[in-house]
Amino acid sequence: MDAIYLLFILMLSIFLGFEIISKVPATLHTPLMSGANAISGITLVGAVTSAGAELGGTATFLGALAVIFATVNVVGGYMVTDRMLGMFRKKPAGAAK
Amino acid sequence: MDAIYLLFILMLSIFLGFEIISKVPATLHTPLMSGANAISGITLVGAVTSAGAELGGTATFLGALAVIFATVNVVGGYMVTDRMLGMFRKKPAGAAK
Amino acid sequence: MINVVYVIAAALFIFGLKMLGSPDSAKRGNLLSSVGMLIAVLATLFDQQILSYTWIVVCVIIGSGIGAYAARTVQMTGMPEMVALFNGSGGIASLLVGWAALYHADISAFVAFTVLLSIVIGGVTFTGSLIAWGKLSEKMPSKAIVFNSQRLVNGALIAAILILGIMFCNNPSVSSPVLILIILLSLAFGIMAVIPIGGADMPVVISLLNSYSGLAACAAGFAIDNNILIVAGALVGSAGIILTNIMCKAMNRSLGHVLFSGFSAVKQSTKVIEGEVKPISVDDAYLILEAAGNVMFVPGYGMAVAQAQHAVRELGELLEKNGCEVSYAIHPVAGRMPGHMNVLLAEANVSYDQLIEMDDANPRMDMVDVAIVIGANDVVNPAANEDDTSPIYGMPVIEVPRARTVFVLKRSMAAGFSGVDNPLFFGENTRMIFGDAKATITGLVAEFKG
Amino acid sequence: MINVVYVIAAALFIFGLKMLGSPDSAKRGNLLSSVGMLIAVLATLFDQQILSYTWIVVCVIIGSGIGAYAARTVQMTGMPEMVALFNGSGGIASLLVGWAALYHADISAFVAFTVLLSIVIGGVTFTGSLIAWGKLSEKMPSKAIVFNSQRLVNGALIAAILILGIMFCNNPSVSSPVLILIILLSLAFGIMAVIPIGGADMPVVISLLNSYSGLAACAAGFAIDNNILIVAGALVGSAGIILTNIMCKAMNRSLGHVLFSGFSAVKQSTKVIEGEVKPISVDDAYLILEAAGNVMFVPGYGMAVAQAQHAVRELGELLEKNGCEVSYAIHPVAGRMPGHMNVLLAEANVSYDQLIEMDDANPRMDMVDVAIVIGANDVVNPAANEDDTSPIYGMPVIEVPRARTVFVLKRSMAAGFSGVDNPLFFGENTRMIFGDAKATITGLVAEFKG
Amino acid sequence: MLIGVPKEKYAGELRCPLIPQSIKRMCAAGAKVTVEKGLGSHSGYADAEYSDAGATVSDDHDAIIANSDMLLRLRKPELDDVKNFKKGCIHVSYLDPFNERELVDALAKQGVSAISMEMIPRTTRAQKMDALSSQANLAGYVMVILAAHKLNKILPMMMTPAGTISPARVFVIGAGVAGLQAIATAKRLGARVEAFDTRAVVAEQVQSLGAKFVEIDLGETGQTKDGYAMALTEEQVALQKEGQKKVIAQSDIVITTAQLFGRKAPVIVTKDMIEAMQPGSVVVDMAVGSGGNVEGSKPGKTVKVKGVSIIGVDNLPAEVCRNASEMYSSNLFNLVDEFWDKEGDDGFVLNREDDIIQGCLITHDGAVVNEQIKNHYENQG
Amino acid sequence: MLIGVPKEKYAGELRCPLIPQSIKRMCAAGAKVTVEKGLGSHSGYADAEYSDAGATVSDDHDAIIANSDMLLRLRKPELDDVKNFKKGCIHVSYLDPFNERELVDALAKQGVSAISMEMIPRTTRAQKMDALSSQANLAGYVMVILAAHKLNKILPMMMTPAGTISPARVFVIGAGVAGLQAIATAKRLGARVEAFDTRAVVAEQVQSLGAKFVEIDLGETGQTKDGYAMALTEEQVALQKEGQKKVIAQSDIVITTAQLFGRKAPVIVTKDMIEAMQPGSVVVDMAVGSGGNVEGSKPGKTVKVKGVSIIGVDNLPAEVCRNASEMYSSNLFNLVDEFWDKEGDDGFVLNREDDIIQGCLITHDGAVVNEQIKNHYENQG
Ligand SMILES: NC(=O)c1ccc[n+]([C@@H]2O[C@H](COP(=O)([O-])OP(=O)(O)OC[C@H]3O[C@@H](n4cnc5c(N)ncnc54)[C@H](OP(=O)(O)O)[C@@H]3O)[C@@H](O)[C@H]2O)c1
Ligand SMILES: NC(=O)c1ccc[n+]([C@@H]2O[C@H](COP(=O)([O-])OP(=O)(O)OC[C@H]3O[C@@H](n4cnc5c(N)ncnc54)[C@H](OP(=O)(O)O)[C@@H]3O)[C@@H](O)[C@H]2O)c1
Ligand SMILES: NC(=O)c1ccc[n+]([C@@H]2O[C@H](COP(=O)([O-])OP(=O)(O)OC[C@H]3O[C@@H](n4cnc5c(N)ncnc54)[C@H](O)[C@@H]3O)[C@@H](O)[C@H]2O)c1
Ligand SMILES: NC(=O)c1ccc[n+]([C@@H]2O[C@H](COP(=O)([O-])OP(=O)(O)OC[C@H]3O[C@@H](n4cnc5c(N)ncnc54)[C@H](O)[C@@H]3O)[C@@H](O)[C@H]2O)c1
Repeated sequence: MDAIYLLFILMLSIFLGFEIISKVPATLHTPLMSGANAISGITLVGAVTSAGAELGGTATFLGALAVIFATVNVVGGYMVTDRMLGMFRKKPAGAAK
Repeated sequence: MDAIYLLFILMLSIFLGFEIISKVPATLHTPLMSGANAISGITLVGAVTSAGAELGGTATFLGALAVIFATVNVVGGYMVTDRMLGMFRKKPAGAAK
Repeated sequence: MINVVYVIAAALFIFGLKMLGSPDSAKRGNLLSSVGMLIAVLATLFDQQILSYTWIVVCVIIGSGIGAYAARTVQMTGMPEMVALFNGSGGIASLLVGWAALYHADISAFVAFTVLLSIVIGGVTFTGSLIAWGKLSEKMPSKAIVFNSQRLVNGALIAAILILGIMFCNNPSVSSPVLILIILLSLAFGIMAVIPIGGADMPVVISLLNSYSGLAACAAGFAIDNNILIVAGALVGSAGIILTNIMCKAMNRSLGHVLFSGFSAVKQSTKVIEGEVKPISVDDAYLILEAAGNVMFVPGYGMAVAQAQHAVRELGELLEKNGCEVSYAIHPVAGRMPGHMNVLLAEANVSYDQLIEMDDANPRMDMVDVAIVIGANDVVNPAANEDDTSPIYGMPVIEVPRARTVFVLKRSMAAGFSGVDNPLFFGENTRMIFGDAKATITGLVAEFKG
Repeated sequence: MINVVYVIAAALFIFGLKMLGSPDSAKRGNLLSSVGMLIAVLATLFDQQILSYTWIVVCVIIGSGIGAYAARTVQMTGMPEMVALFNGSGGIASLLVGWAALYHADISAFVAFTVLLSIVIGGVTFTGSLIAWGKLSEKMPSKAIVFNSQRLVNGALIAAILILGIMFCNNPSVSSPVLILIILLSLAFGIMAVIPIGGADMPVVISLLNSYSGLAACAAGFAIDNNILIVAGALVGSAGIILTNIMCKAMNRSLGHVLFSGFSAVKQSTKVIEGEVKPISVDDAYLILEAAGNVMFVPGYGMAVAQAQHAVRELGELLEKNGCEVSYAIHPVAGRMPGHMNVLLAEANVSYDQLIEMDDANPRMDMVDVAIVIGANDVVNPAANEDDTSPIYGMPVIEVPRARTVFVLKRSMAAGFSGVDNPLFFGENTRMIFGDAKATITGLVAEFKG
Repeated sequence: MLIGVPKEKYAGELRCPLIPQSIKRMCAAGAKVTVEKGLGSHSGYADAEYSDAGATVSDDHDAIIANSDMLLRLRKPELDDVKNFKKGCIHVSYLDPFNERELVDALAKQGVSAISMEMIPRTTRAQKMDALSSQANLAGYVMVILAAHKLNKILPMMMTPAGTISPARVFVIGAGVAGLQAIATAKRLGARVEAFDTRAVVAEQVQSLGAKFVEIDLGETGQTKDGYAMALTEEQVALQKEGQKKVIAQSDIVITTAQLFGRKAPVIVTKDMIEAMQPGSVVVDMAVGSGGNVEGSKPGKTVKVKGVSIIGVDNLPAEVCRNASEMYSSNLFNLVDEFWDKEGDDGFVLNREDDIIQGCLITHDGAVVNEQIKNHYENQG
Repeated sequence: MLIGVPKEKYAGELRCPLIPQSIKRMCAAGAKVTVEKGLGSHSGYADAEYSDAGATVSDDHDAIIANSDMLLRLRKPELDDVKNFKKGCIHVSYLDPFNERELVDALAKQGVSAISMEMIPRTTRAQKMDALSSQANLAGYVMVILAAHKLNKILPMMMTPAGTISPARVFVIGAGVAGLQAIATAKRLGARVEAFDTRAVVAEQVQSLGAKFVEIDLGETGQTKDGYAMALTEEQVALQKEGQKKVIAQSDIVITTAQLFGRKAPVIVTKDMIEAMQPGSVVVDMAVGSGGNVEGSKPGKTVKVKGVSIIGVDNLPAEVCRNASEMYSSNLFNLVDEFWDKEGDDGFVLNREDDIIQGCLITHDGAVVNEQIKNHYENQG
């Protein structure tokens, strides 16, 4: 039964994903990509769970590794995106002249 | 736990609902409305379940009634929409001149 | 298994709705969603532990019969009220489903709550739709029915429903009279909510109720935890709201006003005081133009200043493509030199045949849906006819106020060349679109193309 | 409780992504989604039955440290490769999570399957991203690395992964060597998939891998059934695909080509045969123009026939607003009478300063990103320079082929006045936009405004 | 009410005050109209058309002016006709009252109610009777055509196989009604147009026609309530000359429309400026009639200075007499119609309260009644 | 190589064959250029400019024609100059070879290689030397200006306080280079423009300028490979007349540009059509030089028929001599430059293979070499 709910959620999320990204100005391609990438770092949550749930050495170790990588992705991703957008801020002013 | 899944589903569906309807030409307002209305006839499924699941006279009776009304909504809704769109078919040709 | 079918059905509904939104895919969209419905229902019939088919089959047949007959026989003009009826039956259905759900063995407070939701919303939708139908089909006076204690009554109704609702949730039971009371109250509320709305607004109301019935279905879904009901219901619910909003704008009313008309109606009916400026956004203006069948441009000096002539011509062409009649009414003194408008419009390739002189324009005015005043002021100033103290009194002007809607494109409330204030800006059917005329028109063009 | 937080987080992600799509809301969007992430993580930390914090905290700190440092220090030019790296770490994380999930007590075939998915996709993403990073940062030759047996190897890899996968699902166990094998193979495949793609395409590849990593997370979500992972993963996955598609078009490459470059690369590298006409849709053309910094219009008789001058001027203005440099190159014999183009462009109010003669246009050509040939033919016919048998040989022409991309707007492949065929239409960097020039331009204008 | 329309005697006046269409409408309103033979011949209106329209065509000039209760015409009456006017008759025409004191006094003496078309106030309401505007407008168009015809270049830009012809430069000084129309016409022909006017408000109007307004800071300048320009101070004139010299030097066509109603037109383009222009260039002086904006311009002549032609046509609207007559005619008709007694049959009623009449009525009951004019005469002493 | 440029003697010819800029470029290419005194005076080019450009200015006409290896000029040489030409010299100018047999024979006899500018082929490549086009183009513009100047109406539409002036109607017959430019110019001025041409292909070109093409079905009509029109059959001419009569009657301006290269121009607008027009209307006949498209048109004159003016200026480009000279000059330069020996210093090389030379070279080595012309003469017998 759970699987079904998950399926529903999956289906709806995919549709949403398609719907929300429509026309994106070229200047935003990279930031958007990296922003999305940061979100995909959500595995962090999974990692934390596995790392936390004492399943014996290896598992915990794997989880711990996962946590590191995931965090890099999340933190790095958001910060880099922010920087990009920050510098992009000024540009339109220049562009619009 | 179920409730949570349902909540997710609800949230996503609402978002989707908002996303998919954007700009609609005036000529389509009524058809779209009635098309959506037909979909809302989905209660039919619910009605069938209640009517089917022998919960004793009243319940079944209520269910049965529900089935009738819901079917009216569904069948009528879809057919009327189709008719509207049918006649609308020609119009643009005329309009476009 | 069945749930997989539901997932598919849901997907079909989503596609269906999306396609319904654009002319060339609409028909297919409707088909698609109907297929979704079909498989969903069939799956339910076969899979669920249905014990007695007989009833269901009979009911389905009856229902289909009625629905089909109604859909067939209604003539085009009657469609909207027909939709209202269908919508109503949807609402009552949800109400009944919710009610029936109570007969299940165990009822948590949560379930009870959702049941109540489906009952209340369903009930409101039902009676509301009936009234709407009545008004549209002139079975009852289509004008807004208003009485003073209205807001009181409505307030009371809501309060009562809330209190009873809480009571019920605390000890939910099928037999409790509270339930019956709630049902009756919601039905009553449905009536009260719609009667104060004028027939003109009915389409909006129906669309809104339609969105309600979606929510009702959604609530019912929670009650009998059935996810297809939730998905489909929620979809219709939210999509309905958006659609309602769009429709409101196309008829330029505010959604809020329609939503709470029941309460504000009395106030509203007297709200139309002279001297109130009504600005409007480009998007909203688009929705009105999109629905217009006859548009008259009235250019003035402002069009020249904004150098908007090219954009104007383009908007004109788009309107014509949209099946709308377009003309340009030129006032002899528009601009700052004789023939000022001619120079500009000729440069923009507006064909001479579309230009009409003031004397021909005024008689046509009553057929005009939207008169777009582009940076003109003195030449459309009603004071010239009405107020004999005005320095321009006696100058014939283009009588735009007689058009159904008037858009005035200018940057501020400033006066024109002659420095005379212009009552037109405060007119009942006048909408101001502030900002540079070219920017505004280009915006509208974009809306039409995008 | 925690799940409610997840719901909220999901909502935040959705808003975040949507806002990231438009310049003025992007920064807030990014913030929003980061907040979503934060609360999601915190909730997990506190709510889940976490037994040992120590590790986690340490790891989080390390990770944040690295991430923050990298993000800070990288200079603007290095951003894309940095994103590639982050993306890679995301991928490997999913792989590990999936792997770890196997240590749970019971593993159904379904779970095993989802675990595999997360491992394979995660692995591919990881190595793929590394290669991409290598190519972008010139740590390795950025040109496409191609060898003949490539398609074979790739085929083999996929087959192997499939077979092993099935084997594993039948009796899933942490210890089985099959697992290790699969992991290695996926990593290998990641490499194979990316090396044959040239550095120019890397941004697209990264965006694609990014969408993969989303799917990996989604799969992992199924593995440890955690719905926030599923929602977020699926969102990123689908959004990523769309974005990739958009980017492809902006660089006018086909997504299919990038997706399967691994297989078709060899063929592709020799595919650039002369004599192939490449039509392109208006939407795609828009994406290219939108990214262009210097556009040159080359009008001809066709613009006159289509009466497209007004639309052209408007497109020009929009491009300039978009921060792009716009010029109009006028060939002396363009049109059917001397000064034909001048008459039209003057009428459309194109300022004289933007008009440049052929002799000034040609030297600039190398700086031009897109040359838009509007219904011109003879005057841009390279044959006039190259082929001395051509009747127009010796006539100086506007050398559009030297622009980065050339759009040719005409209705057919028909020849121009002089009846000479035009090799330009088959040029490597030429894209034909068939149809009436006015319609096409108006379409582009719409894209820019809508 | 008897309306008489004598033929214009003035040499080279091709316009006619009334065209058949207007006469038809007047007759419909109940007027009896007599027109002099050959009234519209120059503008292509045959006597037959007039009689068809309901007018009596007579060749007896004296009878017409002697018997009519109202005389409608274009140019000012001949002085020796005045004594034959019927006492108390209403006479509508250009009068140039500021400079024609003798004539005005005669009219007053004769007890004629003389309305001067120049004096119609420049209010929005009165525009339909404003002959100055309607004629100035046509003059604006004509000036450009004359210049284009005279110039040994073409106006538009052309990129041709035989090289590129750059657009001609046109500089319009004074952007009133005529100036604006000149700008518009030159723009239409594809010239690069620049313009200048002492009234800063006009800058926007110039740009609204797609032309460039030459910014010359003259400090404080003003305009009268009727939109007329005020005279400039010494140093302002100097400043303006300085600022314009450069522009004029590089212009192929210079058009001046700077008039100061009732007063002598200011000299704006001086000899040295003209000599700085390319040989073959053209200057058109609209104000040539009232003294001229251009040094050395001669009414009715085209003089050449160092290869530059200075066109001084003093009756520009007559160049397009057909339309000019139409315009003036409907100005007249609108005036008559505005004050025509619609109910009763008193015909044209001189409503002394009305601000239009107050503005344009010069003499009445044997006296000069117009304030402006009276002051002007008194100042002359 | 010695290039000589004698002054144009023809009365009323204001254009000059070469302007200083072109001469400068020729000299740069290594040519020695001698120009006759006062060459460009009419178009505003002083002798000084020529000498600055590198030319020797001489007032000895005979010396120039006697010594130059190449003579560049506008109009055909005077017959009695020919005998003084240096043997084997190259002479470039208009020649009108179809009608100037005597002159051509003389040139041949003298052993001159005569190039006729009219005979430059109408190929895309040759357009930069195509003087017919470059001059016809200007003529098209001039015709409209002349007409607008003559007309007693304005061209554009104007909705004014004094009523609406409807746009003038312009009908252009013959939409070649000149016709199209005329259409464009009239459109610019805001007129309602209609056009007709026997070559159906032109319809699209007319519409491409926003004008209306009058459909008259003449059945089969053709055009030569160079884009010239073929002569019409009797009944075709009749059909056309019929079809045009209506349009002409309601037009304010009629412009005819129908020439048939080398042959007498067809009479298209007949007396009866003109009489059907409104008095005051204007007809411009571009073909007046080669017989005239309009019945009763006279070269260099403006005749009035029933109030309709028929303008017959036979040298239209000269009206804008400045630009006309520029255009013709660069046509000449492009011709010379195309065949100039860039490597060695043989100067202008007569490449008999080249299709352009083949088209425009009339006489060479003492004989008439041009096929078309030869055939023409033989047919004359
Ligand atoms: N036709 C003639 O020969 C002539 C000659 C002289 C005077 N006049 C007088 O001029 C007047 C003509 O009437 P009209 O209605 O054409 O002009 P108007 O009464 O002067 O009104 C023009 C309006 O355009 C608006 N505007 C200016 N720039 C704009 C821009 N960029 N975008 C949008 N709106 C803009 C202004 O309002 P905002 O400032 O709020 O934007 C102004 O209220 C009459 O009074 C007439 O008597 C006519
Ligand atoms: N300038 C002059 O004085 C003059 C005079 C006479 C001849 N010519 C000759 O004309 C030629 C001018 O060259 P050009 O490049 O300007 O024109 P061109 O070579 O004739 O090419 C025009 C092109 O425009 C396309 N077209 C036509 N209508 C269109 C529409 N509605 N929308 C989009 N495309 C359309 C046509 O292709 P499709 O049919 O496929 O759409 C055609 O290939 C030269 O050969 C020149 O020698 C010039
Ligand atoms: N209210 C109305 O409806 C109405 C009607 C007609 C005219 N007007 C306005 O009246 C104004 C004057 O009209 P007009 O054309 O009869 O004016 P005008 O003929 O008296 O003068 C022509 C122009 O020359 C300018 N000028 C004067 N001295 C100058 C100098 N030294 N240098 C440069 N320019 C100089 C004036 O400012 C004016 O713009 C116009 O702006 C017109 O818009 C208003
Ligand atoms: N290939 C090139 O680059 C090039 C260069 C110059 C001109 N051309 C073409 O050559 C063609 C002729 O040019 P032109 O202006 O020298 O032609 P032209 O001067 O010989 O004739 C002018 C026009 O009159 C038309 N005409 C002839 N008899 C007519 C009649 N009885 N009724 C109505 N119209 C009649 C002709 O069709 C032609 O269009 C043009 O179409 C032009 O486009 C081509």
